Amino acid sequence: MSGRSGVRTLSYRDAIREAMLEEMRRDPRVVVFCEDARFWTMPTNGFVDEFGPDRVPIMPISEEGFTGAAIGAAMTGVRPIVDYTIANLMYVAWDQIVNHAAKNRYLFGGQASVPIVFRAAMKYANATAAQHSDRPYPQLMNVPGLKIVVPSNPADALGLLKSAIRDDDPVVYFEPLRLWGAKGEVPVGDHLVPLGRAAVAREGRDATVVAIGDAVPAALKAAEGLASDGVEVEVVDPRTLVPLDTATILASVAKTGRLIIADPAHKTCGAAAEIAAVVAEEGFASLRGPIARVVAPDVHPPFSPALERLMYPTPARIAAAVEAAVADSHPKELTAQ
Amino acid sequence: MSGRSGVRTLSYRDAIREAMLEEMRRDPRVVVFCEDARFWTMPTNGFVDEFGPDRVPIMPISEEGFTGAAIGAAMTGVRPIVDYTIANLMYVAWDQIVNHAAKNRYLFGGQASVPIVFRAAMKYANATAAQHSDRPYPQLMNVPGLKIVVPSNPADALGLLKSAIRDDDPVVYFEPLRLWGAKGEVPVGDHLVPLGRAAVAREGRDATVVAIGDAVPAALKAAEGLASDGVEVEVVDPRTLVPLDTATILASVAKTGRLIIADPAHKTCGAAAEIAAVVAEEGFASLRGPIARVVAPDVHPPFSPALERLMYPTPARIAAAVEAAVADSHPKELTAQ
Amino acid sequence: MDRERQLDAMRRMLRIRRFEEAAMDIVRKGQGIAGSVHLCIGQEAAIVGSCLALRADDFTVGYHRSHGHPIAKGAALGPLMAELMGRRTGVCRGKGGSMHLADFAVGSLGETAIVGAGIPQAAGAAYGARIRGSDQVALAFFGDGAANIGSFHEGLNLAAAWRLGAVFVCENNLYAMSTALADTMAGESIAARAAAYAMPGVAVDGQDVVAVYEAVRAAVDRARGGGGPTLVEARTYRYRDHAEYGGLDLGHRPAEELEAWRARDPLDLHRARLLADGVSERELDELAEAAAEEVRAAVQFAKTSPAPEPEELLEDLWATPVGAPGHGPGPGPEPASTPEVVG
Amino acid sequence: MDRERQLDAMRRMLRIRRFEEAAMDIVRKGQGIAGSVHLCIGQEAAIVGSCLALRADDFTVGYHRSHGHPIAKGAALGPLMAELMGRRTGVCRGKGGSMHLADFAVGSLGETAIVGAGIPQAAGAAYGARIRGSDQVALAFFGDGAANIGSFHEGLNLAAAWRLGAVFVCENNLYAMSTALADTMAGESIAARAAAYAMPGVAVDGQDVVAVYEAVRAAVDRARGGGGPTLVEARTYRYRDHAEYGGLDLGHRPAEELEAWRARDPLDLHRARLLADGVSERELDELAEAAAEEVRAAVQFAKTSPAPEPEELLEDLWATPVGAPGHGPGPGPEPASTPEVVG
Ligand SMILES: Cc1ncc(C[n+]2csc(CCOP(=O)(O)OP(=O)(O)O)c2C)c(N)n1
Ligand SMILES: Cc1ncc(C[n+]2csc(CCOP(=O)(O)OP(=O)(O)O)c2C)c(N)n1
Ligand SMILES: [Mg+2]
Ligand SMILES: [Mg+2]
Repeated sequence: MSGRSGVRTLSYRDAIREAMLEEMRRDPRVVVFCEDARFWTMPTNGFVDEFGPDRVPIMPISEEGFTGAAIGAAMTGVRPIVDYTIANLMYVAWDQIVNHAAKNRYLFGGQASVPIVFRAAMKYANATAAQHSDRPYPQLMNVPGLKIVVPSNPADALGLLKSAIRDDDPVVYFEPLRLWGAKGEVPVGDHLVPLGRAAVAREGRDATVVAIGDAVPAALKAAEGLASDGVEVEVVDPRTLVPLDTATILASVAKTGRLIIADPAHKTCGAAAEIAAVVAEEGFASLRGPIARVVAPDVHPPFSPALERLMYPTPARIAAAVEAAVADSHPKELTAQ
Repeated sequence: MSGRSGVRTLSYRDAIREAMLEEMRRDPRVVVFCEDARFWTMPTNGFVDEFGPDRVPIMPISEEGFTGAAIGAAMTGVRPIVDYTIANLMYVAWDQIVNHAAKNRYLFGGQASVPIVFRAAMKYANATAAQHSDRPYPQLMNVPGLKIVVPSNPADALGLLKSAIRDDDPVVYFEPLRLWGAKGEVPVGDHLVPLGRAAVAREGRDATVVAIGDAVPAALKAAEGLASDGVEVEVVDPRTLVPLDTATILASVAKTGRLIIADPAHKTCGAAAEIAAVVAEEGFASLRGPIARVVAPDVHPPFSPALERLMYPTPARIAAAVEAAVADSHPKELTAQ
Repeated sequence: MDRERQLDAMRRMLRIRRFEEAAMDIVRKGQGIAGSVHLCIGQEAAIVGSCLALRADDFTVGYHRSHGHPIAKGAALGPLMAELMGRRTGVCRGKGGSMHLADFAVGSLGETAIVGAGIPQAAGAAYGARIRGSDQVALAFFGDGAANIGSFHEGLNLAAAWRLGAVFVCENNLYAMSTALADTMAGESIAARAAAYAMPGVAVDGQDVVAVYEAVRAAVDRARGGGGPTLVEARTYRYRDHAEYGGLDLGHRPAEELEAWRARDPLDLHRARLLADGVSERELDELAEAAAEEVRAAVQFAKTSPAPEPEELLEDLWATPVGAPGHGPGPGPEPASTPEVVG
Repeated sequence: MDRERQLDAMRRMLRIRRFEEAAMDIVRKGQGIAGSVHLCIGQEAAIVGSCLALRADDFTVGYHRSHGHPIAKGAALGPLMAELMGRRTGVCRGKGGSMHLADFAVGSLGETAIVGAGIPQAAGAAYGARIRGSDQVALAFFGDGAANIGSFHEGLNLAAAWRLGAVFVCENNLYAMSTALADTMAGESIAARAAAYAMPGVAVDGQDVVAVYEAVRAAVDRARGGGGPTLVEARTYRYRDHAEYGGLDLGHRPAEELEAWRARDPLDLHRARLLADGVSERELDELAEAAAEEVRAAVQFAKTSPAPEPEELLEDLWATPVGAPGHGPGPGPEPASTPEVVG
């Protein structure tokens, strides 16, 4: 456990807690706005004892109000972590996030800094139905001024949250709740993962799967299975959706010639659409066949687990898309046109 | 002026007014929720005299509240037209629009009907700066359950609004304010334009420009110029963005082999990204070269007209993209792979 | 309250209590209720007293602590229980679950999982009645936690400014999840906030079904008579935790507090009143048994109902189907045999 | 109020009046102010009286009727006028314009174009002071129309629950665009709504700069002393239409009403007071001339300032530039020679 070189095993949830603890110890201006933050169910449970009631205040159910308050505090030197606990609850505060947090620096010609981290746990695949199961990052990707991350493992959850808290711009930090329990190795010491850098989660030459959030473990599972059939899949995890690391994605497609995008968010105007568009614009020459999106259909998450399990990318759906892509593509020598 | 066969000249703004008048006369359950609706600046000016104060109530500045009220009224048999007057103001009501209007039918297993038309004038290119200049339709395209239209001329403004008012689902009706003054011919009589059908605004064999809202007149202007250089551009106006008429777009690209998308909304996860993704998935074989997006850069609309004029698609930007696409494409016989 | 209505009050409270005990049991045994379940046990008088004051064709809008509202409004129990179990026979065909019960057939316009959001919707249902030339009243249920959200302010202001036939019933159970109302509201009472809208605000003993009925009845009469909206604050208490967390106790409330409230259980209080009014033990036991039997039948109905078919995933999104040429809702469902992602 | 501050009040009101007259003139002559311009002429006492009660390092947050707030807080006029004209020397580098003036150097945290949105932001600035161990106070300006929006309710409740050093000043000019307050609020006064938050609420004559100063001063002292927030309603009136529509009169207000308010012009009232207190005509004329000269210089500065360069379009979005590898903000600007779309 000693030294910067070691690693420790943490759950995704504990990695988030650890990141907040480390940054709140480091910087007395980091505060937490979260309903029931002191509650045993929350990663911030116990924080009030160490940091006091001012830095972990009791929140009324007023998302719009306390988001506005976070903006006012941020513009005057405080660094709030605003935890909505359920991503859908951001909608109540949408005006403050989109019209103000995202815009104030630009609107005021650079005078304002809005260093807020907006945490949004996504409860989909938990039978909480349409009003608690959204994956709203595509909506916010269309809003300039917000940086957007979706970590897929504990090490990135820790390193990206610490970077987000230190960033001087608003960062929206999306957490697939079904990953909260996932355990993984995390470097000891001050582990920072830079915003805007993708990770190649697995190398492969035959097809590129760009996977987001909990589609990453699904894609890796699919890749394992395909490897036994001799199909080598490269899995790219963007980690940050804005700014998007298009260079890494384009380089992978240049190598494989085939692109599948796996994302639990809705199809239309989703992150998968943006990634497809970037490659169709900037990487067209390396494409050997159609791009494929393995995403949620454009219906709301239903309550019934029997239906909701059909919504999101699974290893089987991803593998099927890769096989179809490999089958339906033209010889490499024709791609140079 | 007599008979269903005639036409009349109307401005885009008057076409909207006419559509609301006709439908409110036709159906006593159609009502208007709009701040200052009775005000001379509003298309609904004078409505209160004909329809009375109950159907044109005085609105407090409570977008979230009156959107919720519109939903409650809609679920019990009323057909509200909710006019936000400025598209950005929808953000204040986002929870009611996204978590409720879009979801209630699905959430309640088909028991609820939410026949609301949400009108949103987009004031961009009018020096009203970031908080009044958004084009938020891409955000809502990612939300299932909302139908979304962006008329580009007076005839469609009239016919789509009348169809939207009669539709039993929530429809978001976006109006580029800079088109309000544009005049055009409108059929006399009960002119309905079906939701979900694109229009081919100009035919051409060399390149397809899918243009949205006021990018349509810009694209037509670009097409004129290019025609004199012998480049024949086909201009497709989707008119409805959800449900999107992908068949018409794919058929056009199958003919031309080249796709340019012109849209005043922001680039990332925009409507242009979705259209590019659909063609990269379903029309890849007919593409002769990279897809190009002519859209707004991912910064907020600045106040200064000297800067804002650089934001949106112009005939020059569209023409340049078409020329680049024609130059950078491979021979047709190679596309059959 | 006449005798028949008093017995009806007992009947409805028993239905809610037994229904929720059965749901709790299914959750505890892992027999097929997924997701969040928020029980209103302890709050039955506030809910039933309110609904008894309504006409069958009046409307209610509720919130996440949801089961009591449609039951008190008269919904059949089988489809409600089937909904909790995500079956295709559920009142929402399995699309909504516990937090989103709705039964439009009895005027239950649905429960929302977004705190406060139902308040302006109820105002809108009252406005709708005016437009349709009807004298139907709309009643919104919400918790104390909703008193601090913008929808409360905007919904009440709109109803007051438009003089709508709406009634706003706050089930004040003193806590929002683990947060005590006193820590988030400087004002002394929620009812007092009605003054900001020049609206009558009354606080009532939420454990006494007759007291709640009288207060809400006056509000409903006023609403129906064109007198405008009223805010009623019913002081009550939930016996269970915020939600069923597999029996874990959140321990955010002092044990004595819970005991003190249990001592004023709404069903016991009303039973005592009925006995004092000369209703026989036997009659009351028959009521209780009838409610228990209804619930047993509902559980049986739910457990023997089929799950939704995969194609139902794409149904109920739109009244007029997605079918624009070439348009589809995205990749269809895959065979149900597919393994889940392991997070 | 001592003599020096009384003169300062006159000075600041004159600056606002002359600044807005100059802006109006530029708009009318089409000399280069684009977009919406909302003038506060007639409301100067409410604005100046409030800002005089603040310390230089205190904060203000405002709204679309914006010019008076930063001027009263002490901002330099040149960069403000340059902002209205969209010049690169504008206080917001031409990015914000009339509705979004901000001068962080004098504690002006910016004007928002979203009604009510600044209210919780001011509460947050007050919270920020607590975290930073400072006794700075934050004051929010907003109009009567904002009293019906959720942000008002949530912002005031939060400030009260947290006992923040915030002051909420409503410039009640009786109308929201064409809508009379009486038609959208059943309650009798905005100040009375403070009771819902157990917060003091005071209504004051918004035409009397001294009365406003005294009321806001008491609120500021209370805020700085840890006594929590106050709501101050200043009853005032705008002489101009909601916005400058090329001189068109919206005619939604009776002419007599306007005349009655003009008869109590805040500058005239204060000038009379100063004369009665023995200030000489000459001294007052010098104040007036000095303000006029400041404004002439500001207009000169603005008109002779350059427009922003095309590359500035992409600046000021982020503190740490967009620069992820391969990432750009989309198609860059094109040469400024490109023709506009004709709508
Ligand atoms: C707008 C919003 N914020 C937060 C939540 C998360 N949440 C669900 S229930 C709850 C507590 C609600 O308390 P109250 O309104 O008193 O109802 P109760 O649970 O006590 O019946 C919270 C904070 C939510 N669902 N909606
Ligand atoms: C949330 C929101 N709704 C509506 C508008 C459109 N709007 C701009 S100013 C205005 C009237 C505001 O009235 P008030 O708050 O009294 O300020 P005043 O203009 O009278 O100074 C309205 C409705 C807006 N900008 N923001
Ligand atoms: Mg409660
Ligand atoms: Mg006003």
